[in-house]
Amino acid sequence: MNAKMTKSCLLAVANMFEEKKEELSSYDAVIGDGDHGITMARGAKAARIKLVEMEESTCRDYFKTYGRTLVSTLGGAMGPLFGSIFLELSKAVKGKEVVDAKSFALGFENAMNKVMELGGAKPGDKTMVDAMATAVGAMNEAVAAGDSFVETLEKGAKGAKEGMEATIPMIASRGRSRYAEEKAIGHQDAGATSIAYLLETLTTALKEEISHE
Amino acid sequence: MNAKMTKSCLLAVANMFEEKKEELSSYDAVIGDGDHGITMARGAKAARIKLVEMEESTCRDYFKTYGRTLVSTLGGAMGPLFGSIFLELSKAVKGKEVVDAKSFALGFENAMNKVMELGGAKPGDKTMVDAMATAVGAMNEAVAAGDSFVETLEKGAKGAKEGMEATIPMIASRGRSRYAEEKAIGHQDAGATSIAYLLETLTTALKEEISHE
Amino acid sequence: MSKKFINDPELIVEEMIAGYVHAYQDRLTNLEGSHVILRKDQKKTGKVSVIIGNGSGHEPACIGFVGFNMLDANAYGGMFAAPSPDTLFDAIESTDQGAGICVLISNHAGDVINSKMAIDMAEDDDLVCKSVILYDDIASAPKDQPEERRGTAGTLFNYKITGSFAEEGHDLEAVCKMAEKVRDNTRTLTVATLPGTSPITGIPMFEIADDEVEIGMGVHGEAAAHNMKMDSSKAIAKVMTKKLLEDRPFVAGEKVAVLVNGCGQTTQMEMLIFYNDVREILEAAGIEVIKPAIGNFITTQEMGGIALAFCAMDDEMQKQWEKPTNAPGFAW
Amino acid sequence: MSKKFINDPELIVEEMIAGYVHAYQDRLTNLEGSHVILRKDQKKTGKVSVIIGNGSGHEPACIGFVGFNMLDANAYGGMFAAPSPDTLFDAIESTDQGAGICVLISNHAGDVINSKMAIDMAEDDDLVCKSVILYDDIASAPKDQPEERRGTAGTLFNYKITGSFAEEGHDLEAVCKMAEKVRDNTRTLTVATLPGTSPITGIPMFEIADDEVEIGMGVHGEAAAHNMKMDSSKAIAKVMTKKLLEDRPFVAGEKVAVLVNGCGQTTQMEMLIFYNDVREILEAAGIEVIKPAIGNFITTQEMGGIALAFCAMDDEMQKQWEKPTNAPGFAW
Ligand SMILES: Nc1ncnc2c1ncn2[C@@H]1O[C@H](COP(=O)(O)OP(=O)(O)O)[C@@H](O)[C@H]1O
Ligand SMILES: Nc1ncnc2c1ncn2[C@@H]1O[C@H](COP(=O)(O)OP(=O)(O)O)[C@@H](O)[C@H]1O
Ligand SMILES: [Mg+2]
Ligand SMILES: [Mg+2]
Ligand SMILES: [Mg+2]
Ligand SMILES: [Mg+2]
Repeated sequence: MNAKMTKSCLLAVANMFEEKKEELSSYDAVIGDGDHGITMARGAKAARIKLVEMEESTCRDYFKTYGRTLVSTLGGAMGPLFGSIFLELSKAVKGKEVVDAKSFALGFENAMNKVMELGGAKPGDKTMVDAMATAVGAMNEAVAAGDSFVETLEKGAKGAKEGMEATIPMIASRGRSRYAEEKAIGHQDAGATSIAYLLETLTTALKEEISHE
Repeated sequence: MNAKMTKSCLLAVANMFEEKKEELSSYDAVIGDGDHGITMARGAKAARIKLVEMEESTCRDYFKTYGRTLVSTLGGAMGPLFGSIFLELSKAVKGKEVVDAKSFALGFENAMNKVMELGGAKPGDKTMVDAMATAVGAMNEAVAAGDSFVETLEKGAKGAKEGMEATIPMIASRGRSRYAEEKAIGHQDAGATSIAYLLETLTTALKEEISHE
Repeated sequence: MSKKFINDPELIVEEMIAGYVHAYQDRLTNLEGSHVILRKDQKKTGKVSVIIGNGSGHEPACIGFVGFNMLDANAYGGMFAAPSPDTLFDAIESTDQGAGICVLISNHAGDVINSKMAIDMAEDDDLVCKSVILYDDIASAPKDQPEERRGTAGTLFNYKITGSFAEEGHDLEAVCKMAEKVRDNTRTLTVATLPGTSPITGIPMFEIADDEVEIGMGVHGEAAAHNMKMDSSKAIAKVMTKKLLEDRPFVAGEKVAVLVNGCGQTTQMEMLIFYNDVREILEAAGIEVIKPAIGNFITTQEMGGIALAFCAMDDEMQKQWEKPTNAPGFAW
Repeated sequence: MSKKFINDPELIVEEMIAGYVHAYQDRLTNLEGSHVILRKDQKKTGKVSVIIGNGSGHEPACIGFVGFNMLDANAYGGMFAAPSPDTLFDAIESTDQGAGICVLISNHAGDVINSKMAIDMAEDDDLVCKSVILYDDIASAPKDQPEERRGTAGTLFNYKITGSFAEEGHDLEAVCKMAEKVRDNTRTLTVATLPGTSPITGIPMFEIADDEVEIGMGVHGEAAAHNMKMDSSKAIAKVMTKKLLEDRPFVAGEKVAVLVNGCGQTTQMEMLIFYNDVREILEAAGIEVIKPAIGNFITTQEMGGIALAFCAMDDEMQKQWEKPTNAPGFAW
């Protein structure tokens, strides 16, 4: 994935979050405060504007711009947590012309660790970390097996989706939904859903880009 | 109506207002603040307790006790306005052993004037004054025709009912319902209803008392 | 079932006052055996006292307005019912400091009638009383019949300014003149979005369509004569401000204090946005917008809505308006 | 359709702040180009500054707590979202008076994470910062995991006491110690009766049965784990007071200040009745009930309910608690 493709894929991500505004909020409504989709859409809009304004640049700078914009315009927990994903991906592709499976998988794993460090959540706490953990596992396997970037992303997306579904029966230990205790059981975590959609969108957008080459 | 009967009739009035609590409030709800029945019931309860506690006394003192209790425990507009009815009746029977048609009709007319003076309403303003005015007219006619006290009361009650019904199509110019302007049309005035019930109850209670003699 | 934090509906006022007097025991007390909130710092040195009676259910009004630089006493009645003549008499008598008593009366039938009776009683006891009837609500009667207008949230200007002015030691006539001046320069209009619930009946105090607001609502939930569709803060501010400006009228070059009074459940957030819209309109009209009051001061239980009031001030009024007070419902 | 007095949902915070800064221009200002409310009377003479960041939507909290004897600055975020690290950094930098900055953090993931990042930035710029994480809500974690408990209405004790204490000129370490002491002696529990409406989505923030209340509700309408049937004020006061007394525990002979914090639409009338019920229980338990705070201080839009907080105080804390302040949301 070269710089141009990175920018396109990130724009696809931004568009997706703007579209999924209501759906993502609805997951947050039952056990959180119902604003997750709004938050993600607001961040996506700000990032999209920044990306569109940018001169031609590097993969690293595109990721960094998305991440920085989330941190500074979103606030809340999502600003730093979701922002960190893009900032860590940015670090992992420092000095690289293209993003490959290995650097992406590494960046995403670092992102997961950063999110865990900042937010204090671990897998099983019914947060976005659950979807990240299963995605990281799947992508690391794919990299070890020598899969292509697209294949790796695809497996990552599938892994994320499994992690997301695994949050349904959980009681939350982090995030606002933890106060719902038993009431949280049966509901899918909003942040984990966003991770699944992020990887799914990156996959389809990248396939699209490749088909256009 | 001797002193004993006066006390019994006033207790009947108090019981009636305690029973009609919801109904009278409902008339006030549409165009006023919905508390008329509660107010009347609260006053009636306080007056009932005072009456029951009283030593054997005069007609004048029974009326006076009911009136004073309304003024001092009710407050609001109803305390002085409804209280004045009983206070004026009390004045009109000063020094009398029994209440007769003439003194009652005179006391009630004075009461109407007092209510108009204190509250500033005149007939046609969609208030209790409308029911009082038609009752006064009917009772004065009865007295002029030499009717008995029961007959006079009965005609007064009928007159009050007509005055009450006449408030339905009116726009209010006094009381809280005047702010409703056109919206008040079609609704019966709460205070006028209380006047009609007051005279009706006095009539039936007095008939009852007489039949027990 | 109403979800209010109450015990027995018949004991609401009594228990509320018990809590209030305990909470502010450093400055306030309840007159033994009566229904009157009094200041503890009353000087008894020839100061005119300024008092008012009002029905309960509008808290912090008016128990909350008793304090230094504000009222000397509040005679409180039952829920939404003016206090009885006896209670008002107690307030008059207990605050007498030898210089007379200015009785402010918010124009509602019950308040007027009971106050009249109380003042008769007081004069009979050689107490020197003067009453000033307060009216400010432009929705309740045309402008050529001001005495037919009711007293609503704009009376707050009077409690503060007249109260602070009396604190300076002016005589009864001057204090009453000030009250009249404040009244004559004040105009109020109320918009309601949602009804409050009567704590006695447990039911909403009026009905209102989902997409409408009532313009001209009274402080007891009295139905308003006019509805409009719910609109943006700016649009509502425009409609209300126009009506208020035209009524007195308020004109360019004047100094005007704005009151944005929440009726109960309207948030500070909304009041601040609404205030911002109003002051932009006033500034555009060349009016100098001085220190405002923004908050839930005179409420109708948890009614949704805003009472917007303007008071045009000269330097003397502004000085009194801006003075600090320790009245619990208006400390600033 | 939500009936809030707003214009564009995206401009709520901006317009609210414009109104706020205009209304209190005699004492407050907004830091140019940032999202920080500042005092105009800042002394720049070696006073430790005390600041906090918080999401908007809880007004008067926390913009309302900036003032003499209270906070030096409030960094405000979007609706219910903690401010970004940049904003918090601006608040730290702009209030630096050479004696260090005490950053109070109400324990919520967003607040903690963004504050951490801001403090990193500040330290990088050689600003001397110390943070104190505030937690008081006993519903959110067991008592042996206090750092897992969230910061709710009881943090108000900290803003006032630590703010007043810093005003006296103590050093950063002493100020932070005071903040920890207040925190460790504070406990809060919230009961909700009705949801507030999100001004962004226009829909109620949670659901609740007609005859139930939620015990343990969060300040953003986070679902509570336990319901109980709606009951009398006395019965609810009993349940809540018992849980709070047992948690710390608070015992006979201690001096305790009570906070009855309305969540938005609960009336003063109810808060006063509820306060009266609570203080009777405390007095019966041999606790000395000192000056309380009763009002809508930290709200969740127009949510119905009460956050009840206790803070056990020694003489020093009580002295600071009772001092006057001109912070618009807490003047007393
Ligand atoms: N401490 C945390 N660590 C990791 N993820 C978290 C944490 N707190 C919240 N989340 C995630 O954030 C999601 C909610 O995001 P959002 O609604 O945007 O933020 P907020 O909770 O501030 O309203 C949750 O579904 C969860 O996945
Ligand atoms: N100024 C007045 N003069 C005569 N009657 C009045 C006046 N104001 C109100 N009323 C009567 O009082 C009734 C309402 O009584 P109530 O509901 O008990 O008092 P409130 O209006 O104080 O709530 C009205 O229906 C009307 O008949
Ligand atoms: Mg959320
Ligand atoms: Mg009524
Ligand atoms: Mg009434
Ligand atoms: Mg949120």
